[in-house]
Amino acid sequence: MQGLFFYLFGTVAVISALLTITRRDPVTSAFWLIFCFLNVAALFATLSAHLIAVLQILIYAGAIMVFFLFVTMFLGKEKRSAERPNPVVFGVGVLTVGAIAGGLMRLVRSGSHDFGEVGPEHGTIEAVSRLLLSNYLFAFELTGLLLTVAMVGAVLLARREAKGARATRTPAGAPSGPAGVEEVADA
Amino acid sequence: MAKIIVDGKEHECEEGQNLFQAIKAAKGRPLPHFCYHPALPVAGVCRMCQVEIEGVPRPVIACNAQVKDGMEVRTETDRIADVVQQILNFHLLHHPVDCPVCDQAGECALQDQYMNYGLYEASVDVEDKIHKDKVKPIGELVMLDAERCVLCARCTRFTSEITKTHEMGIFNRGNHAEIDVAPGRTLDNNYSLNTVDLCPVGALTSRDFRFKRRVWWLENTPSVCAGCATGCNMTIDHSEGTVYRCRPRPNVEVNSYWMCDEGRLLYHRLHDEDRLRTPVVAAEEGPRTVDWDEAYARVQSLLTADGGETRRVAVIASAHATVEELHALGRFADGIGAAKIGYRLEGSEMGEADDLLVSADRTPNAEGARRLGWSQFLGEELRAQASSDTVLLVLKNDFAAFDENGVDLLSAYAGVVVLGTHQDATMDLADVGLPVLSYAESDGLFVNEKGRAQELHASIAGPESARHAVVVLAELGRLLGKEFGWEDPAALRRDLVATEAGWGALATGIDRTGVLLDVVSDGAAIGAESGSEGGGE
Amino acid sequence: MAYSVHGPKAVSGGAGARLRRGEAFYLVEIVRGMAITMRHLLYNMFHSSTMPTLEYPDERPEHGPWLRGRHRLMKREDGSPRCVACQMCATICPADCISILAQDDDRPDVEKSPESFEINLLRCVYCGMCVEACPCDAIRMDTGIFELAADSREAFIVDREFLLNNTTDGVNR
Amino acid sequence: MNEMLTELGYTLGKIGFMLAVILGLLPAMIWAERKGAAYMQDRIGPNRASIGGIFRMGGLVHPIADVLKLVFKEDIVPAGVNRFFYHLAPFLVMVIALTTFAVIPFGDALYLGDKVIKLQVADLNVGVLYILAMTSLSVYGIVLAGWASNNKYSFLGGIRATSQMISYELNMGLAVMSLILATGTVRMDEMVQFQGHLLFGFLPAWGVVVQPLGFILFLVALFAETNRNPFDLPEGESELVSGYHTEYSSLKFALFFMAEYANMIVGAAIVSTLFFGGWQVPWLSTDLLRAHAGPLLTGSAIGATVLSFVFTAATWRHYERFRGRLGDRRELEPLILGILFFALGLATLGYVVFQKPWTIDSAMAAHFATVAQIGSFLLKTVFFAWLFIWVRWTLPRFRYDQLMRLGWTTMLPLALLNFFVTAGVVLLVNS
Repeated sequence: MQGLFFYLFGTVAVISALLTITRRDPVTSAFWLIFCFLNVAALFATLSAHLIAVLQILIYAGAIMVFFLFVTMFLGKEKRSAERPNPVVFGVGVLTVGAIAGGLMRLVRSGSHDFGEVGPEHGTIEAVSRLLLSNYLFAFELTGLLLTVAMVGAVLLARREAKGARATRTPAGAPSGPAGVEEVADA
Repeated sequence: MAKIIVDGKEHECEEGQNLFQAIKAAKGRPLPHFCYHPALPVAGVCRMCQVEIEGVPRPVIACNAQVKDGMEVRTETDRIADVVQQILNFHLLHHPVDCPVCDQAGECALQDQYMNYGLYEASVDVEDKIHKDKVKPIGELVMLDAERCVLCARCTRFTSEITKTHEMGIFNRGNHAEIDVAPGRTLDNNYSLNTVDLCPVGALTSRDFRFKRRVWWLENTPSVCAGCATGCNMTIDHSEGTVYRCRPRPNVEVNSYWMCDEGRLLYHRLHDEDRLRTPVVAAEEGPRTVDWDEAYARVQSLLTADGGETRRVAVIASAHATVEELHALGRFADGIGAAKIGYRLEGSEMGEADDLLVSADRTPNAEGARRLGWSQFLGEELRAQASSDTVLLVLKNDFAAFDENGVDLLSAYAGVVVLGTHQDATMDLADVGLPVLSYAESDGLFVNEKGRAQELHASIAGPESARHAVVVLAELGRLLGKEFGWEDPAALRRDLVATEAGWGALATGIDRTGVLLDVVSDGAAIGAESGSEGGGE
Repeated sequence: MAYSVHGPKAVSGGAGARLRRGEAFYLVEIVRGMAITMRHLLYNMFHSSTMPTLEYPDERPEHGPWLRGRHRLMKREDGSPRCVACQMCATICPADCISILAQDDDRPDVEKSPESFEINLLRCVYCGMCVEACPCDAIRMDTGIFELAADSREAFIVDREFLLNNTTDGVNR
Repeated sequence: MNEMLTELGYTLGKIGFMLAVILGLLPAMIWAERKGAAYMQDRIGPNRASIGGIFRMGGLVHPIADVLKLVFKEDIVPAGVNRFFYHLAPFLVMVIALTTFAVIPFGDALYLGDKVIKLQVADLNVGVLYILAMTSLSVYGIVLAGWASNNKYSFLGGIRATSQMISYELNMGLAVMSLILATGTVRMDEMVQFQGHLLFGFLPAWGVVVQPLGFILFLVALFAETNRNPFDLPEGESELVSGYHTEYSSLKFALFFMAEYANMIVGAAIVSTLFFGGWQVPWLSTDLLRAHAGPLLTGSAIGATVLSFVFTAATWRHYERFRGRLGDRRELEPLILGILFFALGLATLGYVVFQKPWTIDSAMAAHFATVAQIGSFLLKTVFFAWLFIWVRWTLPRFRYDQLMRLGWTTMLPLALLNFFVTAGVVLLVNS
C-alpha cells in the first residue's frame, strides 16, 4: 500500500518537475512546481512525517509560490515567455543533476545509511519539536536569528526606499516630512 | 441702369424692371406672394407682395410695379407686416384645417407665410367656413380641392397662356369663388401636372404622388429627363431608394419652368416589375438568375470559339446611354477591334413633336452618340455582321422591339450579351443579360438635340447587384485580356475631354443649366428639325 | 430612513479625515451597523405584509395618468381609426419607430387614412412626442400597459389592428 | 482485512456526512443570503418559484431553479484561454474547500460496542496546521481562474486574491498559534476537548474566552481568505465586472458560486471548532449528557411539540389572514404546512406519552449525546455561516489600500502582541 502511494506520488512529482523546467511560460512553470510540491508533501505524509508535509504545503506551496506567482504575473507577457536555454547553461545543469543523482544512487546502494524502522511517534509535531529544541537547539536559534536579521534588513531597505521616493515627490517649498502631513490631515 | 433703395440699402437694377424681381434680387429672397410667377403674366390678385414706396401714400403690390430710378422701397415696416397679416387673414378665412391630410404640407406657401406673417387668432370658426368641392379629380393626374384654393389664378393663367388649352377658370364670386375645369372639360393636356407645381397651396395635387410620401422626407437630386431629346431639367424627389416624383427644374434655355406629364411619369419604369435586378443567362426554360461570376463565365465561354481562339465582337450602342457610357463602349470596341454597328435602328424611337417641349426624338442622348462618332444602322447592317463567329454586345438598346425580325437577326450570332436595365425585347433574346444602372442611378451626361450637355446625378442606389455600365465594360475588357484604365464615369469624362474634339466646353465644368457644346463640322443639322435623324449620317 | 451622523468629524469626511481612536479598529461601528441590519431583518420577518414591496404580478402598481404606456390608436364613432396618416408622429419620432402607409379613403368625410400603421416597440423610447404631435388625437399612450414580452423580435412590431384594440378593456374611444 | 474494510466504511460514512452537511447547507445558504439581504433592505426577496404551483417555501425553491438554470446554460469557453488551467480552476476551488473539512471533528468519540469511532474524517496530529495549509492553497484556484481566463479584469481579481491572501495568512497563522499556545495542542479533537472544561467553574473554556483578540483577528482573516465582503476585492463587481470568474459560465460558474458558500460553511465550522467549543454543548460535557439523557430528551421532545403547535397556529393564522389575496393554489401552502406541523406535534407528543423517553437506556443515551453534540456543532456552524451573510449586507467593501493597511499595520502588530502576551501568560500559569 505504502509502496503504491510512494511510486504514484513519486512519478507524478518527477513528471511535474520536468514540466516545470520545460514550460516556456513562467506562470505555467510555477503551477507545475506547486503541483510538484504537493506531491512531495504527499510523499512526506506517506512517511508519516505529517508536520513536514504540512509545512511543505503551508510554506513552499502556500506562501513562497504565491509570492513567486504574484511577482511573475506583474511582468509583461513578452518578458514572461522564456527564451531558448543557453546550451552551455543547459549542459552544466544536466551535468549537475547527473552528478547529484549519481551521488544519491551511490549513497542508497552502499547501504551505509540504513535508516531502519521508525515508530508511529516519529515525524509527529511533538517529536520534531523535541528534536529542534534539544539536539538542534543551536542550529534552530541560529536560523531564527538569521531570519530576524534578514527581516530587519528588509524593513530597513524598504523604509529607506520609501523615504527617498517621498522626498522626490514633495514639491519644493511645500512642508515635507511626517509633520507636514500631520498638519494637513488635522486641518 | 437704375438705382433703387430697398429697406435703406442701395441696389442697381434695370429701369422698368418688374419691382418684385428687383426686390428679390436685392434682398436675396422674394416678397411673400401666391400669384406672382416669373413665367406667367402678372395678375396681381393675391395682394401679398405689398411694399411701401416713398411718396406713394398707400402700400402697393410690387409685382405690378416697375422700377424707377431713385425709387425708395420699404418692405419690412410694421405697416407692411400688418397689411400682409390682414391679407393673409382674408386668404385663410375659409381655408380648411386640412394640413394633416394635405399633400402640399411641407412645401405650402400658405404654411410658410402664416409662420412668417400670420400667427394671429383665427376670426372664423371652423364650423362657419364655407365648403366647396373636395377630392375632385379634374383630370387623369390632377386632384382638385377647391376649399384650399387662394384664387391666385396661376393654374388658369397657365392653361390659357402656356398650353393655350383653356380648361380651367374661376367660377362664382366673392366668398364662393372657386377654380374648376370648364363644364364638360377635363384637365388632360400633356402638361397638366405643371398646374400642381404652380399651385402655391394644396388646391391642386398630383394624383400620381397623392399620399405616397411626405415631402419633407424627400431628397432632391438635380437631373435631366430621359424622355426625349429636349432634355428637360428636372429634380428627382426620392427617399430611401425609391423615386416618388419628378419635378421640372427651371432652365430658361431648355424648358423654362415646365415639363411634360409623360416625362414626369417615366420614373415609374425605374421600379417596374421587369427591371433587371441580377445577371441572367439564357437557359432551356427561359432566363435564369445567376451571380456576376457565373454571368462572366458564360460571356467568356461565348467569346471562346470551339477551336479555342477568341471570337469577333460587334457592339451596338444606344441613345439612352450617357456620354460616358458611349465613350467607354467606343474605347472598348476600338481596344478589342470590335465592329461598331451603330447606336440606333434607323427610324426607331420617334414620335410626334409638339410646339412646347416634346421632341420627336424620344431618346435623350442621340446627339451625344452622334458626336461620339456613332451612327444609325439598318437591319441589313446587323445581318451583315452576323456570323457564327461573332458575339454581339448591346448597351442599353432595345432595338429588337422595333424590328419584327429581331429573333432572326440575332440568332445568327454566336452569342448576344446585353447590358441593360430592363427585361425588354432585346434582353429576351440575349444569351447573357447584365444589369446596369439607369439614368437615375448614375452620374453622367446627356446631350440634348440643341447640343447642350447636361449633367445627371445619381439619386437612388439602384438594384443591389446592378453595376455601372462603364464598370461592366471594364470588367468585360479584362475578360478579353484588355486593361482599360477607368473605374468610374468621371475618369471617362476626363478622358473624353482630353482625347476627343468638340468636348472642350466640358473642361471647365458644368453648372446646373448645362453647357452648350461647340458645333461639330460634320454634325447633323441641329435645330427645330433635329427630330428627323435620317439625313445626318 | 434618516441618517445619524456621529460627530462633526464624520461630516467633514473625505479620504483625509482621521478616525477617532476607537473607530480606527472599526469594531464598535461594525457591531452598531450589524445591529441596524438585524433590527430591520427581525422587524421585517414579523411585519412582512407592511413591506413596501409589491408582489408585482399579483399586485399591480398604481400609476398616474401621466404614465406613458404602450400606444393605442383611437377610433371614430364607426370604429375606423381616427388617424389620417399625416405622418406627424412618424416625423417627430426620435427613435424612428413609427411607419405609416397612407391610402385614399372612399368615405365622404375621410380623405386619407392609414393603410398600415406599425410601431416597433423595441425601438420606441416612450418619449410621448407622437402623442403631442398628433393633430387628431389619434394616438395615445394612456393604456397603462408597461410590460413588454414576446418570443420574437417581429412580435414587437405591432400593426394597426393591434393598436386599435390595445387596451385592457378593448375600447379605444 | 475485514477490519480494514469496516474502517474504510466508517471513513466513507464520515465523508458522506461531511459532504451532506456542506452540500445540504449550500442551497440553504444561498437562500439565506438572498432572503436575508432582502429583509435587511426592507424587501421581500425571492418568493416566486414554486413546486406544483403551491409550495414556495418562502423562496427555498429558488436555489433549485438557480441550479437548473446554471446547468442548462450554455457553457462558453472564451477564445485565448489557457484551456487546461481554465477548466481546472473551478474544480480546484471546490475540492480545496471540501477537503479542508476533513480535520474538523463534529462529535465526541462514538462507542459502538467495544469499537471507538472518532467523529472526524482525518485525525491528523497537525490538524490546525492542515487547515492553514489548505486555506493557503485555496487562493490557487482563484489565481488560476484569473490568469487562465485571459481577461484583464479576471487577472486583476487573481492578483488581488494573491496579495490579500499573503497579507492575511500571516495574521491567521499568528492567531492560531496563540490558540495553540493557550490550548497546548495542535490536534483538533484535543482542542475541542479542552474547550469542554469550565473556567472558574462557570465559564466554558471556549477559544473565544481564552483568546478574545485571537478570535477577532482570526475571524477577520477568515473573511479575507474566503473573499467575502467586506474583503471581496477579487470579485469587486463595481470595478472588476466580477473579477476572477468573469469569464466563467454555466456549471463552471456554478462551481465557483458554490465554492464560495462551501468556503463559508467550512470557515464557519472552523471558527466554531477553534473558538466556540466545536461540538461541545455548553456546560454539558459528554458524561453529563449521557447521565441526564432521559430528562434532556423528554424536555427536547416537549419543546418540539410546543414549537410544532406554535407553528401550526402561526400558519393557520397566515392562511386565514391572506385567504383570497392571491386567488390561486398558492394560498393552500400555509394550510398544508400547518397540517404537517400539526402532525409533527402529534407525533412528538405521542413519542413523549407512549415511548416514555425519560426511561432511556445507556446505549441510547450515548447516541443521544452524539446527536446533541452534532446538533450543537451544526447550530454553531450555521450561526457563523449566517454571520458571513450578516456582515456582507451590513458593511461596504474595503478600498484596496485600506485592506492592506488594516492587514499590515493594525492586525499584524495586534496578532504579534497577542502571541507574545499569550506566551507570557502560558509561561506564568504553567510555572
